[in-house]
Amino acid sequence: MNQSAWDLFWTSLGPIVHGAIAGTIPLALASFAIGLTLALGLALMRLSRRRWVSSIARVYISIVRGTPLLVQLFVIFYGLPSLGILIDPWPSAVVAFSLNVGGYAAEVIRAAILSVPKGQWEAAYMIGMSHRRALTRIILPQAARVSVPPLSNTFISLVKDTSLASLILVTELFREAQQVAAFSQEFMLLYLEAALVYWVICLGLSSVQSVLEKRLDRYVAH
Amino acid sequence: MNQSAWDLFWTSLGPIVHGAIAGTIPLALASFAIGLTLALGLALMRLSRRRWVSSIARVYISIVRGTPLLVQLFVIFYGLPSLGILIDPWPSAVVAFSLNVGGYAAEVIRAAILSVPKGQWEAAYMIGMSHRRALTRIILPQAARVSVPPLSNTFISLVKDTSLASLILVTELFREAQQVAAFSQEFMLLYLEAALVYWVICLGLSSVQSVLEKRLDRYVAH
Amino acid sequence: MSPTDPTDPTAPDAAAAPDALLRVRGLRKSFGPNQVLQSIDLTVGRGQVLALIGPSGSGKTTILRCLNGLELADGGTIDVADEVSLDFGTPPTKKQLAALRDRSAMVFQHYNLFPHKTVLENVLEGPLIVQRRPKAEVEAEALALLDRVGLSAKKDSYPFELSGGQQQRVGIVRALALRPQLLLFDEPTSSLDPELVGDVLRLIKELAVEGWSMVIVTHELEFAREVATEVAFVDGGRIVEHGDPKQVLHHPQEERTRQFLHRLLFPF
Amino acid sequence: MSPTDPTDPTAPDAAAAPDALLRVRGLRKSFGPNQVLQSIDLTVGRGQVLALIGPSGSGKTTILRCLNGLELADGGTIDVADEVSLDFGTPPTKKQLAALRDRSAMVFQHYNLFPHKTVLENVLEGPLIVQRRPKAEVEAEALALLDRVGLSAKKDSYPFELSGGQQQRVGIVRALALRPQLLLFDEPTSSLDPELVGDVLRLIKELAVEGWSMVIVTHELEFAREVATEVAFVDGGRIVEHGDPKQVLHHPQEERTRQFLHRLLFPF
Amino acid sequence: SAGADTDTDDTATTGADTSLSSVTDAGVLTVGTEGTYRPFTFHEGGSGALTGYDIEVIEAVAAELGVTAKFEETQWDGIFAGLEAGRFDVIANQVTATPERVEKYDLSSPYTVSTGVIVVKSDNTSITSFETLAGKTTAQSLTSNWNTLATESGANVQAVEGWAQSVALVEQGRVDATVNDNLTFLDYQKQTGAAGLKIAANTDEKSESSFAFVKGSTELTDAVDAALEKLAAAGTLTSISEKYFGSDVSR
Ligand SMILES: Nc1ncnc2c1ncn2[C@@H]1O[C@H](COP(=O)(O)OP(=O)(O)OP(=O)(O)O)[C@@H](O)[C@H]1O
Ligand SMILES: Nc1ncnc2c1ncn2[C@@H]1O[C@H](COP(=O)(O)OP(=O)(O)OP(=O)(O)O)[C@@H](O)[C@H]1O
Ligand SMILES: [Mg+2]
Ligand SMILES: [Mg+2]
Repeated sequence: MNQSAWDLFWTSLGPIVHGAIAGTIPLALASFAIGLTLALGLALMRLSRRRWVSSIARVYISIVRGTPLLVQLFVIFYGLPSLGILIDPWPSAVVAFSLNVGGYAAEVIRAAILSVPKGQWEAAYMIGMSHRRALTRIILPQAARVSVPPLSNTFISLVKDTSLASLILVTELFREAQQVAAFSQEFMLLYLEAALVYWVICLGLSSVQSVLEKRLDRYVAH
Repeated sequence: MNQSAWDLFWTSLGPIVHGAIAGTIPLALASFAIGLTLALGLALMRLSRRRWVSSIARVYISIVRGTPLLVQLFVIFYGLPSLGILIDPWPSAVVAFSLNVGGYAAEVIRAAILSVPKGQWEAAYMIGMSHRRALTRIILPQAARVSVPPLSNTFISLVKDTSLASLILVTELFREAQQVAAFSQEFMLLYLEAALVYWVICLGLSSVQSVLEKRLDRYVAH
Repeated sequence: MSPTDPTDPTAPDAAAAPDALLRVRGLRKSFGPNQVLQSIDLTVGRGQVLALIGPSGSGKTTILRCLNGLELADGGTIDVADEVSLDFGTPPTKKQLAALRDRSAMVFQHYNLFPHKTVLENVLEGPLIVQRRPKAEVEAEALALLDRVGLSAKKDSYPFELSGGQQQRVGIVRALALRPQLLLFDEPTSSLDPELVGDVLRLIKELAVEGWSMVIVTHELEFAREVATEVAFVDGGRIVEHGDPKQVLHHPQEERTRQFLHRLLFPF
Repeated sequence: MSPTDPTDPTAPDAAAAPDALLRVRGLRKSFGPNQVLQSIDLTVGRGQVLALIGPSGSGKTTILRCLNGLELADGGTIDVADEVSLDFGTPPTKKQLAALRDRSAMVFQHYNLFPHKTVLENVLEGPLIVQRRPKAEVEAEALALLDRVGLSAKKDSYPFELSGGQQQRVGIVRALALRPQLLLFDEPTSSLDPELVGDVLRLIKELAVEGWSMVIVTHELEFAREVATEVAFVDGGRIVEHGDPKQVLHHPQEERTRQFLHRLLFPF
Repeated sequence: SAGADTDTDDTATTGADTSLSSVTDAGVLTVGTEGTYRPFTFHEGGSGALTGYDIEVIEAVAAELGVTAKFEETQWDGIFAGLEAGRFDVIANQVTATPERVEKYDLSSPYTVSTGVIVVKSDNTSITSFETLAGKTTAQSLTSNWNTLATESGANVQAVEGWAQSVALVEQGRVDATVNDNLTFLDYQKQTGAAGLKIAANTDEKSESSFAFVKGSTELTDAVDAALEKLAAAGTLTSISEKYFGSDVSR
């Protein structure tokens, strides 16, 4: 890399990292938190014995997973105003990503709940617990451990997907890189730089994942 | 929807479906097939007792998963020529998507292999099998069953990701929709239409998945 | 005089009925087309121990699960003391099922301890969280029970740190801490290493001697003979034969009982 | 005269050595810091049946796994007939391990049948695919063996369609079809429902009577006494005591053996 | 950036300029274009043949050079990277000259000259000139120098993917305005009526678009310039322009 490329690299690192800290990361965190809550609800709906309840959840999940996130963003930001619903860029992005994460994470959580042995439900009922209490005190804590790896995959995907938020006027990591690229015409360099920052974020996430797994593993044989 | 929107919908369905059949689907299929082979190799490397072998695979997987696919495509198509490697659009796309799928599917396959009970390896060794033969005849067929759901998720993601191929001159479903949108200025309608076609493809995939699961389930209690 | 007639006063165990703790009549249960319990009648008096024996798939576990309200019977009645009286002819309410569950506590074949809770937390979960009894009282009681089964030193261990025998003893303590009127054991030792079986059987025997009322599904014939006050042989979803342990085990009246016992006693 | 001295001519089983099928001397194995096998000596003559008994974690399974080459011992020797002679002082080659594995076949506690293959395919996998023997011959043999254990009707079933006892019989047939010189059984009945134990024990007994050489890890003391030609009590990675089954089981010399047997025979 | 100081060797080891000969030898001029930027480069009817003002002009230029034009369609993100990677010989996509581009590429003489316009909602009275853009919000795609112009006027610029999104944002009242080529707006107006939108102001200076080549393609650039001059003289550019815009925007 020559001098001017290095200079560009260093001068653009500021805006890109700023985009990560002010855009990508808070967007991903907020959407993940909300999406996870939604996913839990959807997972429970999917597990419901009432057919129509589980069908609603299934159709929702199918649509979310079967259509491009780009379109989901567009519908919420550009499409809803025609129904009189006008949401600002940031809330739009959070809504869209949360709805999306909800669809993906629902299946993960559902599988995790199903992976807890039936005997755990029975023991919980046996000591007199209601369904809801058995779920929250006995089943979900155990499902949590199982779902950490797939959920952190979902989160890593989300981090990268947030780059689409630039389409609806949210400035984040990738948009900053694109802006510098459009100005300097150095697309390859800037994209690689953006990728590097994404990678660093993901490496950070992976170590959070390990810590979490270890914490949740404390009650499991090794 | 008014009449002209309907007309646009119907006239654009042809090109969009054509883009799916000539672009999206073959691209996804080819990349998935090659990526799966790569993933198997990577998964085995990850499971190797030799540290450096498993480290190489781990770093590869981390990079592939930690950086945006867009950048990966960009590097292969626009970056490699500066090293004297000039690959045509279609092969470039297949290479990029395969490398990407390889990284994602490797972890799925690795987890599936680890999920086969240790006793299966022992029984295979006991009857005199080599490691390789035990793997191919005993372990992988069982791992296959476990990995169908997560792999079909990978495939569904891939189908939607192929829309990025238009960046490197490959015409597919989404590109066709964008062309019509650019002409008609009706981007919302066209994007929804593209989403619909993606959804139909994904529904098709889901039913292939069920069939596959049922086939592989024939030797498992229900 | 079919045994499915719950009102038949000459039914074999009718004599025990008046002061019975548990009375089951005509209990039926199907899973889809598979009628697992044909018609089960049984009675357990206060302080008595009923041992259920029988081949695999005969319905023993299903009986216990119905008694504990884990499974909803399709028909028949269950009465516990004079407090709970359920007729499954009409589906019982949640409250009724909860009342039934309250009266009994179950010890599972695979222990089913909560792996994310310590031994003490496993024991406290029921009395403290569900029954909302005072913490100090409940904790003292739990510690005393753990001490009694020799596990007070393990109170802060997680289940995976215990041997199978220790886990099952915690399972029993968890059941006792619920202060049930009736203890249900489903093959409590059949997942245990043979040398660890003794610890658990000895504990159950002590409980029997202390006067706990119990229903025990077991394949330990020696144990049943010595500890049970009554043995019932279950086959094909019916109680084929029941009575005094020595009588049933040594001089079975029914051919099926005889065959089963023979298979168990002289396996080769 | 420590039992760890493999060259000691007065070692208890030295007499059996000359025409022995299997001779193990000073076998050691550690997992990390945990020395699981201290020094194992044992000998099995042709047509003889050695029963290994001992508490959980004493190393019984590890012994079998070393004999079958599933686990690499850290030291000691294993000789099978006059064909295979391994000294683990230096790590054996893959070929040597394969030769060792060829001489014996193992029956697992949890059957470990291949769930994606039918019963017949499970049996054929070894002789046909690995040993590459002629298909017609091998298939006829496999069918005959399945017939013998009463499972020829199940040849096209998948393992999940069989009861535990049936699965274990297939496991035994799979081992036999390998034409081993030595059969290794690791608690072959301890995962089985009690009524199904008999079928498997009877089959093993028949094989013993036919003159198969075997090592059986078991907790079925009755069975060991009747079928074994020798019983060895394993504890803490050593063979604490061994000899004639009646001698060891009824008049154990060592305190540890006595305690163990007492726990098993009088559990409560 | 201290570590990079050693890497200051001269990389200008460009050999002979083969830019023209390689095109004429192959008989093909490979053109990179978006294909989704109406009316400059787009597909007839949405899915028909590639067409548009830029397309027809470069085709005419190619014909002048005695070669055929072959089009490679990509997105703006990839278009300069593709040029640099040798994927195409020229970009025909309304490339406006910015100082960075002039430095990095060889640019032909301009073939489009147009003014920029501020497009606002019809009821907007607060924006009447580029001066009044200060502090207002505009939607711009990153691809053009309209972005720069809006920024320089003091507008708070929101980056979007293209004209359609810009217009949608203005129509929905999410931004105050968008600055773009008057040609783009006129085409949009012709097509959709652009009800509810109006032009608030025009730029004083003109904006010029050129074809872009990799640096060092002097011969090819000169040949294209010569061809453009010829086409202009022959009235070809004018007639292409008339076809798309009803007026001559080629000069
Ligand atoms: N939840 C269920 N759904 C369907 N069938 C069931 C269910 N639970 C039990 N069964 C069936 O009911 C029958 C009786 O089962 P149960 O577990 O009561 O037998 P058991 O006497 O306890 O046998 P074991 O000695 O093997 O524990 C079996 O055929 C079993 O397959
Ligand atoms: N792969 C392994 N890695 C680490 N430790 C092991 C491994 N296999 C066995 N061990 C340990 O070796 C010891 C002996 O185990 P082994 O399975 O041989 O005992 P066992 O006599 O067969 O017991 P059981 O009657 O419970 O089957 C145990 O402490 C066990 O934890
Ligand atoms: Mg049972
Ligand atoms: Mg063992």
